Parts: sequence; structure tokens; C-alpha cells
Amino acid sequence: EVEFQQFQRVLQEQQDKRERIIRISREITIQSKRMIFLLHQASSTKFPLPLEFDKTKQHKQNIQKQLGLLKQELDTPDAERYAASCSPGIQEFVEAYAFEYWLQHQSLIQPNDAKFQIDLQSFDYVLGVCDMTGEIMRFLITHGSKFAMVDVLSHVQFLRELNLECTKLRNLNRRSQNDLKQKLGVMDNSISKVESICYSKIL
Amino acid sequence: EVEFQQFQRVLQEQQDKRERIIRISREITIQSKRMIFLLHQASSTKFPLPLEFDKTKQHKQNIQKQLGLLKQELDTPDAERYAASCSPGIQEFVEAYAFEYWLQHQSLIQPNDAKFQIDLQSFDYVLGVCDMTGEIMRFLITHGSKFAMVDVLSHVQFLRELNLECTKLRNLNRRSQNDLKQKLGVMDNSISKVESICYSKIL
Amino acid sequence: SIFRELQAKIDHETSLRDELSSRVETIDQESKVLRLLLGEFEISNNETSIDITKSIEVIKVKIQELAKVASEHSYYKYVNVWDRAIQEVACLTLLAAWRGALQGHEDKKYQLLTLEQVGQILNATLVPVYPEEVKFHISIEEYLHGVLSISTELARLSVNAVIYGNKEVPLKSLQTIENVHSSFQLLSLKNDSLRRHFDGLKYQLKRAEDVVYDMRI
Amino acid sequence: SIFRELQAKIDHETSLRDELSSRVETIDQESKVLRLLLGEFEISNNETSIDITKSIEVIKVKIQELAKVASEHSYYKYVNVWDRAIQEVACLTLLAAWRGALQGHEDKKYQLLTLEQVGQILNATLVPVYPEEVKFHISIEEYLHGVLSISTELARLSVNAVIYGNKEVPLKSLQTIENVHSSFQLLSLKNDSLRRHFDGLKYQLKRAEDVVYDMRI
Amino acid sequence: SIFRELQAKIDHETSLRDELSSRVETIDQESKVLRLLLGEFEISNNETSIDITKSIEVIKVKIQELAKVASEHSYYKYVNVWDRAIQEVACLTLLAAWRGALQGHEDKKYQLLTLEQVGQILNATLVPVYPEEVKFHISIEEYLHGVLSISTELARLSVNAVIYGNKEVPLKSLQTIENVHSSFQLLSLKNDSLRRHFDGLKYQLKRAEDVVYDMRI
Amino acid sequence: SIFRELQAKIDHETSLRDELSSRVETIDQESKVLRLLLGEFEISNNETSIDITKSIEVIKVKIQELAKVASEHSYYKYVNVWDRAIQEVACLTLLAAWRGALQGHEDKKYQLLTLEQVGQILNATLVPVYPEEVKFHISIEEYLHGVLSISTELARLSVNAVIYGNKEVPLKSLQTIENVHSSFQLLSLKNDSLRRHFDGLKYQLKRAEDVVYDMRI
Repeated sequence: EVEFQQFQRVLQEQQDKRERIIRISREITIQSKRMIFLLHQASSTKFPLPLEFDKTKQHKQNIQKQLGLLKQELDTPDAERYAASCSPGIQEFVEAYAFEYWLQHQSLIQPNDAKFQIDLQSFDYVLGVCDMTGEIMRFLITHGSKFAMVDVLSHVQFLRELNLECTKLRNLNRRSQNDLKQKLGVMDNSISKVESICYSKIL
Repeated sequence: EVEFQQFQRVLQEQQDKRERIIRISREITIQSKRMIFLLHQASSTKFPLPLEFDKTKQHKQNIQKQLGLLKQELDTPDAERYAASCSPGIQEFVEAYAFEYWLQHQSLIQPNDAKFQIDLQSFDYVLGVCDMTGEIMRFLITHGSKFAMVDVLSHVQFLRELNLECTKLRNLNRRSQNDLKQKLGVMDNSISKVESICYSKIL
Repeated sequence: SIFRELQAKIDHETSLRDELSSRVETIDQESKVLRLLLGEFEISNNETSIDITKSIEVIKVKIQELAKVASEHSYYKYVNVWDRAIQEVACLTLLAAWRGALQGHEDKKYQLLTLEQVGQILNATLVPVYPEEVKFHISIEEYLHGVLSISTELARLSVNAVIYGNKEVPLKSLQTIENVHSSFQLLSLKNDSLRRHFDGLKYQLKRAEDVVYDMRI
Repeated sequence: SIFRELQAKIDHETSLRDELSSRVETIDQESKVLRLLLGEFEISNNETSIDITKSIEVIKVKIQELAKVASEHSYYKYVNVWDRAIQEVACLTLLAAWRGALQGHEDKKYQLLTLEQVGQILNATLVPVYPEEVKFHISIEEYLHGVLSISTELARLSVNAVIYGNKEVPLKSLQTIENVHSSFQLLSLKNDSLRRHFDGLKYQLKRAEDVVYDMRI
Repeated sequence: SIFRELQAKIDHETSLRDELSSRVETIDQESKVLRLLLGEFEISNNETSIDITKSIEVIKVKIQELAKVASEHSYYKYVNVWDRAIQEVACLTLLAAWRGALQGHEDKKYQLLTLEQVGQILNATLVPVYPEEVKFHISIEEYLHGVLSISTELARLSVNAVIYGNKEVPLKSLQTIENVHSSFQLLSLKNDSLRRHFDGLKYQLKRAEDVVYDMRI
Repeated sequence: SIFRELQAKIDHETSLRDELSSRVETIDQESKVLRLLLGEFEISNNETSIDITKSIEVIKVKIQELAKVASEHSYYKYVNVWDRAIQEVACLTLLAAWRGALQGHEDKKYQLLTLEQVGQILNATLVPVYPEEVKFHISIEEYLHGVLSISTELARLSVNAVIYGNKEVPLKSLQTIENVHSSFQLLSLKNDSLRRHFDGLKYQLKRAEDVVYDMRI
């Protein structure tokens, strides 16, 4: 039928667009992961990380370029249709930026922080921040022995409070609830691991 | 300790005896299976089987010889201890003899039939007879096309009645109950198969 | 102490469950006999009808005994002990009536009894029919499992009927199975045991159709 | 704090989602009524036709109400709240027209309405048909799910029609399902729910073919 | 018809189960908060004590609401919807009291509350304690699952206590876990969830012993 | 008919089995009492010693009664009715003597009674010890199961003893378990229940070793 040919055209366009967005999301993920790797490397010698730290500049530029492309793709009324396709990249990007911010300030980056340079979906921010706690755990496990006990404890406290705040979130829809639950489970584990470090530090 | 050495001796003796009995049981099983094979062969040309049929004589002699050995082994006060070890052979032996009897008389051999020449545990008789229905099914499937419909139906009826009698048995201990349940399940299947033959015979 | 209380509770529940199970087992055993008698009915019609009615009578008494013990306790705590047995009894009662083998209910030949009728036959006073009562009863689900099971029996019956030259039974079987099938299709079942049981019905329908189809050639 | 702001945003979205859900539920309820009516249509043709048309009218109003609330917000953010309900409505509208049970559309008997026609029947003014508009609408995917679901209904219908001696329905059903099947082959479906739904179509096609084949013998 | 009755029953049970589930979910969410607050208590003792008491108060209200709905229906039919949530609440209540973090129950520090006491804290009037009542209640099994779970918490607590230089908590934890362990060993449990849960206790005992052992060196 | 004869035989055996079972059950009940008494013995040594001796006396009488019925029939046909009960009694008798809780046998403290001694304590005249006799007796297997079970008890006892500052029990336990372990290695066990039970012994040995090791630090 004639209508089905029209359907085919519309469905094909949507499919193509979705694939372009997924490609962008993957590229953001890759750049963010590289950025996190560099952050671990840099912070192994200098902590807190200096504010003028710029070894991740290249990656940030790449990410911002991809975010620009994404913005173009999503500049249509049906942008929400593709929200799920770009979420993984956005979360990874939040994770990287939030980790850098923590290494510099030992506090939590805000979703409206100028560094992000885009308007974040609130929930991508939450999930990205949850992922960041895993990086902090890895950082503390590797370098915990260099710090005073009181400092490690204050970092654990930071993780605990973040955990409590995320746990207090209510009324999420089922899918977000499940995503968050899974991340919080990982966060519980991260905190336990840091506690174990404290324990063996004491003995 | 000294007591443990005594234990070792007693346990070892029991073990050896059990193994001898299992060997006898296996030998009876093998001979019975061969006998059943011969019965299928013979009945393919002559049914009912003549009463003077003697091609299974050799196997019967072997079986009786093994039953003699078994009797010797079990001529101790603790014979019941080994009941489970010789059951499989006895059941197979009942199956073979009962099948021959059915091929000759189209009726059920009794547990006190002179042919058995030993005193059967009642339950081994029941389970052996259940197994025999499988042989009858195989016989009818192979040769059903040669018989008149009315004859096949009367054989089905024989199987049905045997099934009903066995199903009516009550108050068995759990183990016997489970054994019987399993055999009756097989018997249901056998009867269904014979019914299918009748069905395709009619069409 | 709480531990002694728990032990008492465990012991109590275990022995109760054992008692219920052993009663259920005697029902199961009689059900098997009844199933075989219903199979014989094909051949020797009226003669076995007495045995069938007697067998249902035995089951009825055993269910009464079970109901007496069960009704003293929470229905939903123990229902899984007997539900399969009751499904089978429901199926056999339906089948007996369908075949016209149930004395006093010969007019129900080729029909499916309602849940109320099954309840009355098995025990009018002790077996309440509706599910919100928490005493022992035949539940809607148990009855409908029985209805689905009878379709399997009828499909098999069709085959045997043909052997004995009966052409009415296959046609009536097919009609009954078709009715059951179309009634079930209206339901939006959850993904539970009833749904799985119903999924098998298509196959029975096909079997019954095949027999009628074969007969027509 | 940031988490308090987040919570406020989430609460707002949830209450909106809840309102949409409760509206969707009233649509689902009416859909069940409509489905039952369509089931009865087999037997008592014209009498139920008025009820069917009325029922679709009710659904139309309820969809308008849903659309009003939904249109104030981003369509794709909440589409998963109502898409299954709309698929079902699409299927039932298609089925009503196919059966000739939709007053004013009797000429569509044995035909499948187009997406535009379904849109007009359910609400000519408020429901735009193509997805670039982000107001509430029936999406291509919803319509296509409806088309696949009706094929299942038609295959079932064929079987029942045979029982009532109707030979036209099986033939027309088969034609329609064949059309659907070949039309779908024009689409390059991804490995999504539509593809999985389409994968089931071959069984429906086979079923409809079998009925016609059996009828011919 | 029976099919409509079944559909009504299924729909009713599904919606009831959904309602209970969503109530249970809100309890679970608050339980998670309470669990984290109890974790904080290590560091900032008395300050969080108010939050803890408030959180238990919230849970108490939610349980009351759940109990109200649940009590209208057969307890054993739906108990599996909420039993894990109640086990968790029992565990957290025990833990709060053990830590001396429960306002008005500071004298229970380093002690395990009895089932009666847990029942009173969570709601003296609405939550009956003994299991033969078929209304909503905390069952012995739920309480004992809570007791086993608290042993896991205590073993973990021992580790954290050492970090903060607290030497009393590891010793008291070990004592409590040993008491629980020896009490459970007297029981002849069936092979059910309680038995499996208890099987894990050995490992907690070992963990708590290891901490005390490490401390002594 | 033959099946009726069979049924009569089965019924006879079943009623005998039932009678034996109910006697065994009274032994099991008393065993539970004895086990609790032995648990309390830890705390209040000599006071419970009288009760323990009395309890064993009760068991002895009950075994005599069982033996009387059993001895009229083939021992091995029904041995599975009582063997687990006798294993438990053997274990408890061994344990009572080991703990020095058995009046008149205080000299056996920290020792394992031999099979003959267990036989004498439970009934000197009626219970012959070796398996060639087919009257009711304690079999080698039952005794050996008892010996393995007591090892589990001793390992547990060690842990508890440490809490109460008792350093003798852990050492003696370890010695006994080591003896049992090396004695069992004399036996060539088949792949049966005794072998499986023995396979668990190495964990008990490890546990007892750990306690002694921890104590020494």
C-alpha cells in the first residue's frame, strides 16, 4: 500500500537518526573514559588536583564538540524520543567532569555548573554522580596509604552522605528506580571497600 | 582401636557379599533379556506360542542355576539386608517368565506358579508383571496388523485390567509406591500406543 | 523462649502438612482408579457405571475428611497441598457426567457440569463453592483446571470411540473442546499455571479436529 | 540543596504520570467492554452494532481527555504510559470496521482502515497522524501493532466462523492476513517490539490457511 | 458466567497485589534510609538519633497503612508480598535498639529486643504478635530472619567500630552473635529459607571473632 | 484373586510399620528432651546430671518396647524405620558419657564409649551387639553414625567452652575428634551414607583445631 511506503520512509529516518545519536553517545563515552584515566594518573602525584590542571583539555574539547552535534540532532520537537539513546554517553561525561571537580574541590559538582556547558537531564546527572563514587573508591584504594586517617574518614563521609541523598530520592518511575537501585548497590560496595582500607590502616 | 578393626572385618564381609549378590542379579538380568528376545522372535511366526516351546530352555537353566547360588547366599538370618541388591534381577526374571506364559496362555502367571521354582517377594512379582506389559505392547505393535480387530481389543482389555488391579493396590510404603507409580506411568503409555494401533487399523 | 515457640510452630506445621498430604494421597489413589474405570466405561458401558458412582462416593467421603481437617486452618496456607488433587477430582467428575456415567446425572451426558454442580456432587454441605470463603472449597481455578484437563481426556476419548465404532463421541468432544477454547480466549489471564494449562488446549483442539476430520473421509 | 530541587522535579513528573495513567486505565476498561461486544457480534450481529459504535464513541471522548492533558507536555517523555492502550484501541477499531460492525463505516467490511482513517474515527481534529508533530497522536508504531493484533483476532475468528457454517469470513480473513504480511515486508524493521510482534504473524497466516484448506475438503 | 467471575477475581487480586506491593515499596525505600542513618550513627552519635527515631516513626505509619489494607484479606494469600520488607524492618529496629539509637529505649543498648518489644515499637495496637492470628502481624519467622540479619550488620559494625577506636562494640557484637548462634543450633529447622539464612550465620560469627582476635593483638 | 492376597500382605506389613513408627516417634521425642538437657549441662553441671540419667533410662525402656515388637519380625525388613532414631540415641549416649553427665559412668568423661558399652547402657540383656544376630540390636553403622555426630557436637562445644573460659573442653574435644578421624581411616567405606557423613568430619576437625589454636595465642 501507499501508506506503508510512507511508513517505511518515516521509520527509516528515525532509525538513521537514532544510529547517529548512538554513535555520538559512544564517542562521548570513549573520551570521558580517557579523561578519567588521565585524572587517575595526574592525581597519583598531586592531590588535590590543581585548579589550573589542563591535561584533559583535548578530551574536553572533543566531548564538547560531540555535545554540539548532539544538540543539533536533538533540535527537533521529538527530541525526547531519543533520550534513552544518548543517556549512556551523558552519564559517562557527568562522571568524568564530576570526578575532576572532586579531585580539585573534594565536593560535589552541581548540575548547573558552568563546566558542563549543557542543560543536563536531572536523572542523567544523578546516575553519573553515582558512577563517580566508584572512581573515588578506586582512587582511595590506590592512594589511601598516603593520607592521614582523618582525611580518609572525611572522604568516606562524603561518599556516605551522597549515598544517603540518592537513597532518599522518591517517586521515581520504575525504570529510573531500577537504574538507581543498581548504582546504589555498587556504591554500598565501594563504601565497604573503603572501610576495609581504613580497618587495615588501623591495625 | 581394636573395636574398629572388628568393624572393618564385619563391614568388609558384608560388602563382599553384597557384591556377589549384585553379580548374580546382573547375570539373571542378562539371561532374562536374552530369553525375552528369543520369545519375540519365536512368537513372530507362531502365536499363541506352543506349550512345548523349548528354545529358551538353555536360558532357563542358567537362570535357575543363578537362583540356586542366590539362595545359598541368602541362607543367613540377615538375608533381608540384601533384598534391594537382588530385586532388579528377580524382576527381570519375572518379566521373562510372565511374558512366555502370556504368549502361551494370554493370561497372567500366578506368583506361586510352579515354573518360577522360587518363593517370590510379592512386590518383585508385581513390578516384574508391570514390566511385562511393555513386552506385550511391543509384540502387538509389531504384529498387530496380522490379528483381527476383536483379538487386539481383547489384548488391550487384558492390559487395562492388569493396570486397574495394580492401581488399586494400597498402603504401600513410600519406596514401593514410587516404584509402582513409575511403572504404571509406563504402562499407561504402552496402552495408549496399542490404542493408536487400533485407531490406525480402523481407518 | 521464642526459639521453643518457633520449634513448636515448625513441628505443628510439619505434622499438619504431613497429615493433609497423606489424606490427599488417598484421594489421588482413588482418582487413579476412577480414571481407569472411566476408561473401561467405553467398552462395558452400564456395568462399570455402578463402580464409577461408588468410586466418586469414596472420593467424596475422603474429601469430606480432608475438608474437616483443612477447615480448622488458614485455607491459603495449605491450599497448595491439595489443589492438584482437587483439580483432578473436578476433571474426573466432569468426565463422568459428560459420559453419562454418573448415576442420577445421566441427563448431563455430553455437557460440562458447572462449578456449583460439581460442588453439589462432591459434597453439598461441606464444600462451599465461592472463593472468598476461607474454608475448604473448590476454587474457580481448580474447577477450570479440571475443565482444561477434561479436554485432554476428551481428545483421547475421541480416538478410542472411533475404535469401538462410536461416531457421536468424537463430534461431541470437538464441540465441547471448542466451547472451552473460545470461552478461555475471552479471558486476560495472568502468566500463571492456568495460562500455561490453557496454552496446551490448542493441541487438544487440533487432536479432536483431526479425529473428526479422519472420520469424515 | 540540589537533591531537594531534583526531588521536586521528580515529584512533579510522577504526579503527571499518575494522572495520565489513571486516564489510560479508564480507556483500558472501556476497551475490555468493546472487546466483549465484538465477541458477541458473531452471534447476534446487528443488535450489538449500536453498542459497539457507542463504545468507540466513549473511547474517543476518553482519548480526547487524555490528549488534552498529554498535549501540554512533551509527547515522547510519557508516550510509554499510553502506547499499549492506544495499540489495543487501534486493534479494536480496525476489527469493528473489518466486521462491518461500525455504524457509518459498513462499507469497510472485510477491509483494514488506514492510519488516517483510524485517526479520524477516534478524533478527527485533535489527533494528528504523523510523528513529526509532537502533540498527542496515534503513532505509526501503535497503528502497526494494532494491525498485527487484528491478524491474531482474524485467525481465531476463522475457526469459530467454520463452526457456525460461515465460509466467507475464513476466506476474507486469509486475504487480509496475507495483505498485512506482504505490506509488512515493505518495512525494514529493527530488532524491536514491532519485529517480534511481526514474527508471530506467520503462525496466524498458517492458521488461517489451514482453516481455508480444511474447509475446501 | 464462571469465566466472567474468574476474570473479576483475577482483576481484583492483581489490583490488590499491586496496591500492597506499592505500599511495601515505600516501606523498603524508607528502610534503606534508616539503614544508612544507622550507619552514620557510628560517627555522629546522638545527632542522628532523632532522624533514626523519626524514620522508624515513618515506617510505623506506613506499616499501619499496609496492615489496614492487608487485614481485610487472607493473611497467607498475600504474606509473600510483604514478608521480606517486614524482616528488614525488624532487623533495623533491633539494630537501632542494640546501638542505643532508639529514643525511649536507650536501656536496650547491646541487647536484642524480643518479638513483643519489636511489635510494640512498630505499633502496639495494630500489629498482633502471634502467628495463629490471620490478620496482619509480625511472624516469628520474620522476627528471626531479622535477628539473623542483624548479625550480619553487627559483624560489619565491628569492623567500623575499630576504625573509630571503639573497642566495646566488637566485643558486644561477638557476644550477641554467639548467643544467636547457640540459640539457633537447638532448633531442628526444616530445609526452608530460615535454615538457609542460618547457614550463613557461621560466616558472620567467624567475621566477628576475627575482629576481636585482631583487636587483642 | 492374587491381587487381593497381595493387598492383604501389604496391609499387614503397613500396619506393622505404622506401629513401629509410632514407637520410634516416642523415642525421638525423648531424644529431643535429652538433647536440650545436655545443652543446659554446660551451665548448671551437676544439677541436670540426674535428669540426663533419667532421660536415658526412659529411652532405654522405650527401646526395649520397640525391640520387643521388632524382634518378632525380620530385623532388616524394617530397620529403616528406626535406624535414624537409634543413631541419635547413640550420639546422645556417647555425648552424655563424654561430658561426664551419665551417673555411674563419670569415669568415662572425655572418652568415647565403645559399641558394646553403648549397648549395655541402653539395654544389657535384650540388645545384642553384633549384626549376625537378627534380633533387634544397635548396628555397627548406627553406632558409627553416632560417633560422627558427636564430633560435630564436640566442635560446637569447644567454641562455647571458650566463652565460659573453659580451656579443658577444647583440648579434649580436639583429641577425641582426632581419634575418631584416625579410627575411621581404618575402615574401607563404600560410597554410602556413612562415607558422606565421614566426609564432613574434616570440617569438624578443622574447627576444633582452630579453637585450640586461637586459645593458645
